[in-house]
Amino acid sequence: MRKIGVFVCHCGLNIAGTVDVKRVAERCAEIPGVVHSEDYSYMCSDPGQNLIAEAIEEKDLEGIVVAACSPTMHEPTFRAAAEAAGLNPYQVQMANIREQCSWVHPDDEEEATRKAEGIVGAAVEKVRRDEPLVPHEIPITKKAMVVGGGITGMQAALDIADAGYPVILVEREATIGGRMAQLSETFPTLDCASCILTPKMAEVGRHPLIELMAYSEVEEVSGSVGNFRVRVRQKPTYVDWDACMGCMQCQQQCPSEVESEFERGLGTKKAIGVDFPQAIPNRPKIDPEHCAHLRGDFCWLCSRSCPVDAIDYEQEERIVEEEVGAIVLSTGYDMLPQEVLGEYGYGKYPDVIDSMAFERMKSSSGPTGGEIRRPSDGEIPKEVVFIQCAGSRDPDKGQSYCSKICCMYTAKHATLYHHSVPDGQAYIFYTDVRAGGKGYEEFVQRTVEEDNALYLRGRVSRVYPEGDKILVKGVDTLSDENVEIHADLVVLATAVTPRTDAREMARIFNVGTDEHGFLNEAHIKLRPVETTTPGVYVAGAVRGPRDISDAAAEASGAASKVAMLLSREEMETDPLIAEVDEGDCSGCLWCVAACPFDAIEEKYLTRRVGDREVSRRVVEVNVGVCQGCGACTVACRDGAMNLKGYKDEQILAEVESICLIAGSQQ
Amino acid sequence: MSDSWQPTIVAFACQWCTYAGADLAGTSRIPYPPSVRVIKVPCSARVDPSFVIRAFQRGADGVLVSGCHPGDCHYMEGNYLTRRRFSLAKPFMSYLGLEPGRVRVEWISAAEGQRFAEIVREMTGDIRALGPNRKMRERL
Amino acid sequence: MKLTRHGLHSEMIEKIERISGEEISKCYQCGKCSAGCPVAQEMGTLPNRVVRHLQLGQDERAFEAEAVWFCTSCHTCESRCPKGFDLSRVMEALRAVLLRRGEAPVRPEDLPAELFAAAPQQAIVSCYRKYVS
Amino acid sequence: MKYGYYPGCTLHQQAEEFDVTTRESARALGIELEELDSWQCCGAVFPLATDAVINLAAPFRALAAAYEAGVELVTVCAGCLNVLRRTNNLVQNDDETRDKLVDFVEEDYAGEGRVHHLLELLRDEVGFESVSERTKRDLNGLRIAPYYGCLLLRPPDEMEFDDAEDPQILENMLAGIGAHPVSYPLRMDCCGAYLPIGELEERRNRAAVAVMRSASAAGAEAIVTSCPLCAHNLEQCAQDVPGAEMLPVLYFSQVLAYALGLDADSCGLEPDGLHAGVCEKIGIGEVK
Repeated sequence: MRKIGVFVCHCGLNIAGTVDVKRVAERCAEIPGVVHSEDYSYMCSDPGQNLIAEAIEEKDLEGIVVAACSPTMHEPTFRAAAEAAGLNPYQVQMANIREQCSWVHPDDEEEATRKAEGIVGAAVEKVRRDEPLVPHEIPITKKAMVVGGGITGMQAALDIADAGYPVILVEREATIGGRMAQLSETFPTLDCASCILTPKMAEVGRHPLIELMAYSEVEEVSGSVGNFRVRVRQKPTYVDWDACMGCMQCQQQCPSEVESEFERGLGTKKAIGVDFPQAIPNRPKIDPEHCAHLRGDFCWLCSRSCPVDAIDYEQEERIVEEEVGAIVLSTGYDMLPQEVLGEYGYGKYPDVIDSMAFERMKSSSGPTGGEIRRPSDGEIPKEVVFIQCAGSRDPDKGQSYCSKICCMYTAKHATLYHHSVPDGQAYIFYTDVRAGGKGYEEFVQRTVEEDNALYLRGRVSRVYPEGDKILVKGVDTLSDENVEIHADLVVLATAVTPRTDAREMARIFNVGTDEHGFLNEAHIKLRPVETTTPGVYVAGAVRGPRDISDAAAEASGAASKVAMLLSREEMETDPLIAEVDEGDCSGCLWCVAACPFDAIEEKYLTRRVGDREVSRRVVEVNVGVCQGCGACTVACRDGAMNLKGYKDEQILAEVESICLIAGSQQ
Repeated sequence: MSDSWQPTIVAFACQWCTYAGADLAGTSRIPYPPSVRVIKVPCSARVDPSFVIRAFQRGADGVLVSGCHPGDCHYMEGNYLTRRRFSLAKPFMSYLGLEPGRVRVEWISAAEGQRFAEIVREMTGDIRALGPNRKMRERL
Repeated sequence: MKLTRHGLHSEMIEKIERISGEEISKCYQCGKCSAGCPVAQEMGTLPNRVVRHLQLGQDERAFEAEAVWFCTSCHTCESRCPKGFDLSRVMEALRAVLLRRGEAPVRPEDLPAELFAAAPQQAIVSCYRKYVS
Repeated sequence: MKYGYYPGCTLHQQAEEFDVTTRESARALGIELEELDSWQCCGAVFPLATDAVINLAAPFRALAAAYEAGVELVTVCAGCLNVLRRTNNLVQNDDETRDKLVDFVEEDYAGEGRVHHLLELLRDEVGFESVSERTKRDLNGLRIAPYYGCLLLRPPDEMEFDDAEDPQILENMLAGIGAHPVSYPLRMDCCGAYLPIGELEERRNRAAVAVMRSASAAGAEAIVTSCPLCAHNLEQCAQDVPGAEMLPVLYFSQVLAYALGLDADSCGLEPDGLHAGVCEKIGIGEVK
């Protein structure tokens, strides 16, 4: 029988004020196998820890119980003390007689003491069955993958690469840059977005440690922290990018002009080419839906115009497998289709546009060359109405949350409008102005005081054309007046939404989402860029609406987590994970179905019986992936699966001990 | 049965939510009857219904199985497994003759110290009314 | 205006919530109801302000509002409300309480007979329902 | 297919032409409408107070009777449709209210039945193309402003009649019978409902006047509606408010029945009176 030591803490009067700690220590000494039992005023203090260390060394203890506070408080302390004294740290159990005993039964010393005896007794039975455990060491692939090449992904990739680790940056579109590439100026400084973005894009493009996989999407991920295997699908661009020089002759020659999603419907693009001139990689792709050749027409204009013969109408998609140690997800956001708010007539009335269209209009490389003009007739609008919360804070038809960035970008739009059209008037319908950020409130104040925007506290109920104007019917709840404005242009501050395929991505990377589809972090406050899947990190608007500053900060946060992980040669994993006894396993795979982490895989054992090879199916636990929840252990019909530290026999021994002691106390 | 009789309730508590909730009841000094003995498990999905039966065999008067709220599981979907397992196991136990009030499956978050205390209070009251468990009890 | 916790959660406010089936606190006063109300110009007190009175426990101010009787139950407010708050039901609850107290602004029997002669039956029944039931 | 027809009070009294043209249109399109036995008034407004269960008894009774007779209900009055459909939803979804109604009316009914508007049958069962093929007269592109008002459309999640912010059902029907539907912004706005019946005369008609002006400004020659109350208010407002543009107001079924071949008189069209302009445009009497 293993030699067990019991150490009962007084915690000053926190425990000893209610529980008769001496009696608990005495009773425990009577339990078979307990060779040492004592009490002390503060076990967690240095003298207390020394008592434990001395007892371990003197009496060759093979397991100890510290009856004190909650394990969340001092389990690491006592494990470390035990380890220093030569005992395996996993042969330490805490008996929680403070939070779950003395503090909740202050008025009944007898009952509290009985309960404490029961709690300590159960811990003795558990620790008696604890095996010495050693954390697993697994090697790490010193390479990261960043998924999503907007400002967040670029920042993360650059930070990781600057730390000295190779990065693969996967981008769904043909160019990196993301949403920020669509923006005109940025709040609160009115920096031109391109001016701060394009140098970063170029830096990503030429960084020796960043491998850019544009026009690619992740299909499947397997493996675990330190060693992920990722299947990436490279979509056909119909252009040999290695041969292409980026001269864009093809784009000039292409006869097919189609509406550009990048320009938010305000401009057109060619069926071959780049979305915007500063694209990285600066390589064109063919849009097969609109390419005359690929639709079967007689057209070779791009191919003929190409000086290096890079057009390849036959190109097919390629699947590439990559191995990486860590993954950052930074796939950003989508915008609420404004058609859901039928009362605003978006999509029906050309002069009702959304905020991203306004950005494009104001962008000097945009469809109007930076001038604000009505889409219907190209006139310069003199009365512009901005409607905030268009689908935000609207659980009925839009999103229940505040989209966070609209207050600021609307103030920016009004300011930019005033700079462009000094004799024009901007009206802003708002619900609450949320300008919590460095320099943000001051920016809003300037929009009002210097740029003459009129803020109207209320919402708009309906928008419809009247003559060549758009009648906006709103309210100003501060004056209790209904408001009608005959506007030239209406701009809807569109709600930020998760990517439409965010849930599918969450499934691929095995991370959770909130009720909207934004990816969940491991802890919203204290582990904001980690996820519940070790080695997978999140940053930026993939977590929820945020502005560029927040996104960049999170990108650097995620990058530093990745660098921390990759800086180690090997990593330790928690040994409290599932373990299978292959001899007992019948290969039914029920555990595989129960595992939330796909940590169990089937495998075949072969052996020779006479001159035949007999093969038998069993399962194997992937130690890097298993999180130790124990669902498989319950599912196992053969009793072949066990969770280390929480084995069936340990939990049953606790149950029996509790019942036995309670029975003897009746 | 006198009011002074203290039933024995074995509580299986997941370490992320309910165990932390029970700790919170302690740090908030919310008193509840000393009837309950908590066994920490990583996840409520670690609780084999056979553990519950063993508890009754050894003389427990009630069993509480508790984890995170559905949707909040640290292991993504462990508590859904618990919910499924016990939606089958509970009728089975009452088929065996155990009164339904003796087995409860509850979702208690790390923030719900008050709720943990209330559930223990409720269960203790209910079980006092039922009296000691005599079904399946082995005299050791 | 003096505010107290008793005033904010008075029995009358609870009663209005009960009859309407709507939680007054659900409204965050964006004003979209008032912006789109087809009879807002007649109302004196804008619909969102009626709800605000109730949120402040000032039920008498809500009862006094002409808006209560001008509301046509057209549901434009509810169909566009970001919270799906059914203001028509709150107005109906206010009318119900007033009628049950015997405080109708109009007695249908006092209306000129020629009005009824010309009006469709649907309007006559609606009118009785609004001012009597 | 046979349907239980629920005309409602107004169609039996004030709006006879609505009733006649509804029946004739249905007949011409092969929809069999059989008037429900001993129906009562639906109560005209759906009760919004949660404790006003008694006001649900009449519509509940009509719904239960139709279900027992094995027919689905058809109505054209927007008020009746609103009350019947919402009562049916409530009976389906609110067990407590249903139990009270079952006890009170002594009919066992749980919302199994359905309530249709004739226009929905034309759209979903007959098809507007098929309606178009059966027209016998041309409306000569008469510019008609379809007026929806409130009761057909709202609350949208309960009525599920059409897109509440951009309905098309009347437009499509009108286009199908050779009229020219005119788009105007106030086609879903409230006409003022029963406000005009109350006091405060000087303020009471403004909602209806706004609708009338909106339709008129869009170049309409007539308004069609499916609600007798809307029709009354729109007609009345022009008389009461000096300077308001007056357009003739018709029920949708009047123009439909006329296009399907019913004579002008039976359709309630008055070539010498209110509808002179309309009749002139569509050329009363000619059948193709």
